Amino acid sequence: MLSVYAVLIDGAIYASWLFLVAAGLTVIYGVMRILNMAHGSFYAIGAYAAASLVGWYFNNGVGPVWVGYLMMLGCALAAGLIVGLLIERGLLRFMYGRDEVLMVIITYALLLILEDAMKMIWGVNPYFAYQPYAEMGRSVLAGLKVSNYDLMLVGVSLVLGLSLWLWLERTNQGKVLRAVIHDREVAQAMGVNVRRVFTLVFVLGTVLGTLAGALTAPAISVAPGIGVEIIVLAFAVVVIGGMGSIEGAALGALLVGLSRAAAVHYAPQFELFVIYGVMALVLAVRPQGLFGRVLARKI
Amino acid sequence: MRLDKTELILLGVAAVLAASGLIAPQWLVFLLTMALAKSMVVQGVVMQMRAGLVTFGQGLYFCIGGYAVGMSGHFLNISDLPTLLLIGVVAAVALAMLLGLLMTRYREIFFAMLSLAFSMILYGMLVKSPALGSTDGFNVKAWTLFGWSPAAGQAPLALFVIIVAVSAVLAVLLHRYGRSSAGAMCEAIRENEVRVEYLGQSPRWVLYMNYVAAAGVSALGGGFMALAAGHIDPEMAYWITSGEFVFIALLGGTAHVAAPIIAAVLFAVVRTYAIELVPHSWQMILGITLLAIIVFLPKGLWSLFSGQARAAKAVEAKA
Amino acid sequence: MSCILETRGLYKEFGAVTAAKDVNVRISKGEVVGVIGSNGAGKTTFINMVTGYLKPSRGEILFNGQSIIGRTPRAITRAGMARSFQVAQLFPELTVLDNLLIALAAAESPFPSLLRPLRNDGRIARAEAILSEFSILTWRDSKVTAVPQGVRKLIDIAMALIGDPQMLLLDEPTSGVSAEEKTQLMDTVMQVVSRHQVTVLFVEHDMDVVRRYVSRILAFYSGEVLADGPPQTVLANARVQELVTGGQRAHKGATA
Amino acid sequence: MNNYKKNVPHYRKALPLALAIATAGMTASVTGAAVAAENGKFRIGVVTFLSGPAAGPFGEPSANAAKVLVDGLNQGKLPAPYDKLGINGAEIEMVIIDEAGGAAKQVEEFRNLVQRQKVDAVVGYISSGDCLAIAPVAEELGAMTVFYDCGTSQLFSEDKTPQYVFRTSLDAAVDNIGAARYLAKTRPDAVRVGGIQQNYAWGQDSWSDFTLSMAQIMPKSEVVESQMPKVFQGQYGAEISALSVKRPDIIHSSFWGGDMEALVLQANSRGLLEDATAVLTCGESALARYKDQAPNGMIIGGRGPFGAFAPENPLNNWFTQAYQSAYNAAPTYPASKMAQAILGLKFAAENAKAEAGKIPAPLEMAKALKGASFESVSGTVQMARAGGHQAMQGIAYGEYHYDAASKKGGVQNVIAFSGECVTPPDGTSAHDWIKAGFPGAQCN
Repeated sequence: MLSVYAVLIDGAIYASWLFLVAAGLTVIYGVMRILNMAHGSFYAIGAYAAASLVGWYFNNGVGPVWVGYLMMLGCALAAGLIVGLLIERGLLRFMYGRDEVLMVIITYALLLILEDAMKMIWGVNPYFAYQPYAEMGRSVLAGLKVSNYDLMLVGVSLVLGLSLWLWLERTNQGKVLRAVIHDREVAQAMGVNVRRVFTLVFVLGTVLGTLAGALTAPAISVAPGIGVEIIVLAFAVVVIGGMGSIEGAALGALLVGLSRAAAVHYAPQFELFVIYGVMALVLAVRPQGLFGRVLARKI
Repeated sequence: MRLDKTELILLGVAAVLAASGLIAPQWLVFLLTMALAKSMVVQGVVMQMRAGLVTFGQGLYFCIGGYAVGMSGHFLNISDLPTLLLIGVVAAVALAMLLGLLMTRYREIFFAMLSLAFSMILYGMLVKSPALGSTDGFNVKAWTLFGWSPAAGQAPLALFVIIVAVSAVLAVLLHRYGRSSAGAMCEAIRENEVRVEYLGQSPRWVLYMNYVAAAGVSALGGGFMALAAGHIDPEMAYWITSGEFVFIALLGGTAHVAAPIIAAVLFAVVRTYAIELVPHSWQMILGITLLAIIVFLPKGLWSLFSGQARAAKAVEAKA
Repeated sequence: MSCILETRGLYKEFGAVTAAKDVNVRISKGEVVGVIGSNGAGKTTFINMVTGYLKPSRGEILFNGQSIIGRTPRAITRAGMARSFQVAQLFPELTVLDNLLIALAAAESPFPSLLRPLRNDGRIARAEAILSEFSILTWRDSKVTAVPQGVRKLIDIAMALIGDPQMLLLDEPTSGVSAEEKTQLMDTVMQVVSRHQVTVLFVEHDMDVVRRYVSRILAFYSGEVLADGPPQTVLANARVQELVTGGQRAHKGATA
Repeated sequence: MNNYKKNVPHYRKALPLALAIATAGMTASVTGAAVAAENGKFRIGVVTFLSGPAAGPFGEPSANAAKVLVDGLNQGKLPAPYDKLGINGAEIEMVIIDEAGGAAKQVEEFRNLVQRQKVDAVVGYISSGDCLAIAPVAEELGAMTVFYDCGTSQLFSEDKTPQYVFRTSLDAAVDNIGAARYLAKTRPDAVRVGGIQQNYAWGQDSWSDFTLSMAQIMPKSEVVESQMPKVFQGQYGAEISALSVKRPDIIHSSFWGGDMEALVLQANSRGLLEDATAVLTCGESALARYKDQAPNGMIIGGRGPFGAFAPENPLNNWFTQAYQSAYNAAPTYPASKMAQAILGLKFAAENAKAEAGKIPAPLEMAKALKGASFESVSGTVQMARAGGHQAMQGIAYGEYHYDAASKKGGVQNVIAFSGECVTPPDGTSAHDWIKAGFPGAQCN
């Protein structure tokens, strides 16, 4: 019985992390139709920024712990804003209207560049900023010792998902965004400044990526390659849920999270295939993903 | 079989290249062998690009070709080069005939993602196979050709001559394929699939055939890679390997059958010098090159040459 | 004359919207039929159903006496029914000649050859012939993207015609073409079409154009066939005048 | 035919032009290449990870160690017997190459090193796949090659009659035999054994070596859980739960790098490491980084007598000091292993009976190193296995201990096992040797 609870708890924790990682990807794709390969690099930049600053703070200072948490968020925000604006204003805006697949390749080039750029800034040695993770302690849930930090991630993920959803569905800005998602040309004709929307959304997506990285940083050792590792994971979640859909990403994350936790507990040898298996299965049945829309061509 | 001018040039260049292998330094011979093997996989990517499909999983067939060669050597004790390569191609074609049924239902990003998923599943399966050396892979046995085995130290050169010959024949075939009805139909599908359907042609059938053929061609590249490098590992099916093939395909462009070959050679040269001169940031150099090509040469390197040819023509006309 | 196309009790619903309602039409071989109706009257839906792009909710479609319900557009095309499109559906990055050669190769065989070239003398001769018939041979080697709208419409029709269909459906052949060009374009099209002795059904907004070329008119309104008959009868019909040609867009009292 | 000849696509003319440019480029690259070679210097190709996840924990310390050693040798600063300038009097020149990119690429780069860069010897390779792929090529090209880190047991069972290929690092089986022996001495009552490995060849092999050894050395133990997460996953929440649920006494892991640090952090803060003792075969490489996030008593190894387990001797003292002053950190085990490989190479070159200042031929060097014993930062290394091509050394394990006052981690309760105790004899695979109950092992 214990392991059933463990599957649920582990699955929920992993799913919330996956959702954090995938949210930015799906937002950018939904509005801009860019499947952003560099999303993993944004995640890594957020992680590096947070780990280096927070590590420095705790190693040198005796300041209060909560400042460390604020610094993590601050880092993610600052790094996301800078990187997002730089890339969108400096490169992507010249590329709009190009083929969707070409955009994938452009962001692939970005990934190659960013990976080495990070190496230049932060070196290859791992950063280890564990204090925010360790300070929170642990609780016992259904007989299982669980890190409070992980539980907090579940909360953050829920809040983030809900606010994204509310923002899209319940605010005027969200309406404008949905108009752009639905039909870019019509939205433009109706007077929506699509370019501004794009800048806003790309920066939002970037910040979501860096935030995911910053929130993950204290639990891991931040080293080269962490970004590359999560791209395929995030893609899988987004493709399963239906690209561009927030609720899809949430459901996709939950599906993958729970299947993976179940595999770890009951059939560890299949853990490696779970993600691709779920993805191939969902796509075979629903090619557009769980929440994806089918676009029929007008003739 | 009548050969047109392009085909004659291709065969002529191949003959010169094979002959120059005798005087070229050995590292260059090896580098070209690897580049030619890769260019075959890239041909598979380009075949699908011409039909408007970008695959992030061509490494699947590259890997199948390589492992088929390696495993046939180890478990079936086959060392004959044509037989080995044929086994690889047949294995890939068989798999592609199965997966193609599903893959041809998808377009654009979904095709890219699903192709990636399948190649990653193979990657996972190989990693989980200790009998095949897991991630370490295993060494491929030495090859023979119709009972003849090359003298010690001569195998790389012999393989180079073979791969040049095979590449030339393949290039001629692909050149013809590109100009055939089926090849034209692929481009038509890329341009307007609905219209193709309304011309009474089945886009899915054309894409299916194209997918299977591309798999076979890529597997041939994988087989050669295994024989040349003498080692195979699951990395061949990893998505980053597939990404590299897309990279080279874009580098060359889809305009000509020689473009992937030239791009693969250029890529190998650029990379080997980038690794030597800037060992810490060669990826960045590759990324910048890729961006520059997309921005300045959206149709690949080939547009550089054909653009010049056009300019030359214009000058001729004026004179 | 024998009947080439027949629909029986054709219905098509999109959610709450009825795009086709009890459509019963019989078209004989060799007829030239014009379809009129305001926007959203169900003209294109009718063509899309007949060519297999949309599946009717109910009803039967017979082509040469055989049911074609559930067949793909491809199968219906191969059976001998070709169509053109409201917005020309071409292969924009290819040359005009290649567009036609592809159409021809597609018509020749469902399994395109892998190694024999698309361009052979026979195909090129046929493609050039049809381009000359439409008087657009000068555009032969231009990319479609470099070709004016009116010529694109002609290429679109030429591609449908090159496979020698028994029946040709033209969806607004003059849409997107300037008023001055319309007549000339339709003249060209109808000349070629009559030379090829193919049954034609075309959708058109301009009544002058319709009156000039057709032997029979189908007037659609709100998914229904409002009137069917020779031009003078249909165009004189009071309800057609009120609901279709009069330009009134009043929906009240519509027979729903 | 005539009809479309007019319309010859413009790329027809482009093909010869393109080929001409490509050929010109190739020629240029050929002529530019051989310039650096043949300058009387002893050129060493050093191959290690400069990018990717292995760069931080392994690649960088290795590359740093190579630089420290080459500089030291060129200035003649090393203690005897390595006080001769450079190698055999010739100045050393280093060409460093990134190991990332897979075995096929490494084969290509190896050929470039030997044939284009004309290096006199190659030292390198962390990945076992790379070593397996390089070995036959090195034999084919007759290039003196010293593997410094890869641990695959397959190496010399594939390359059965090695001539030019040497390995100065230990077979990975030694790590796990040593770990089992250490447990038998320090935790004789442990019964429930769990494991977590990265799901690739290294992790799979380590786990099978370890469980086989445990079955022999501690027959009462039983395996209660085995987890194999994807390599570089970083998040081990579910795996830690799955292990916790089984309440193991011992948790064996061959994790390395960022994965290992993340595992220790996550498992420790979830209390798993309080209830169970972790055995980390690569644990030493993060010794300075655990701080108070690893429990005292956690068992760590350094894949041989390297890093913190290296003995006190003049060579090691010099090396530690030089490394410390250059990089402001103590050398970890990958650094020691790189130093060992370069020292082995120097030993080989200087015992090849070449004139002073001259560079000996590869075969001469190989003959000199075959079966020899040379001094290293880790003590005396005997090339006593695989026909004199594989180093045999002891292995040491110890317990992590964190000193809160100095904020430094160290090792305590170190037990070293001799090479004869943990190394399978020639002609026997590690698996067979373990299964047969270690026949012929001489343990202290």
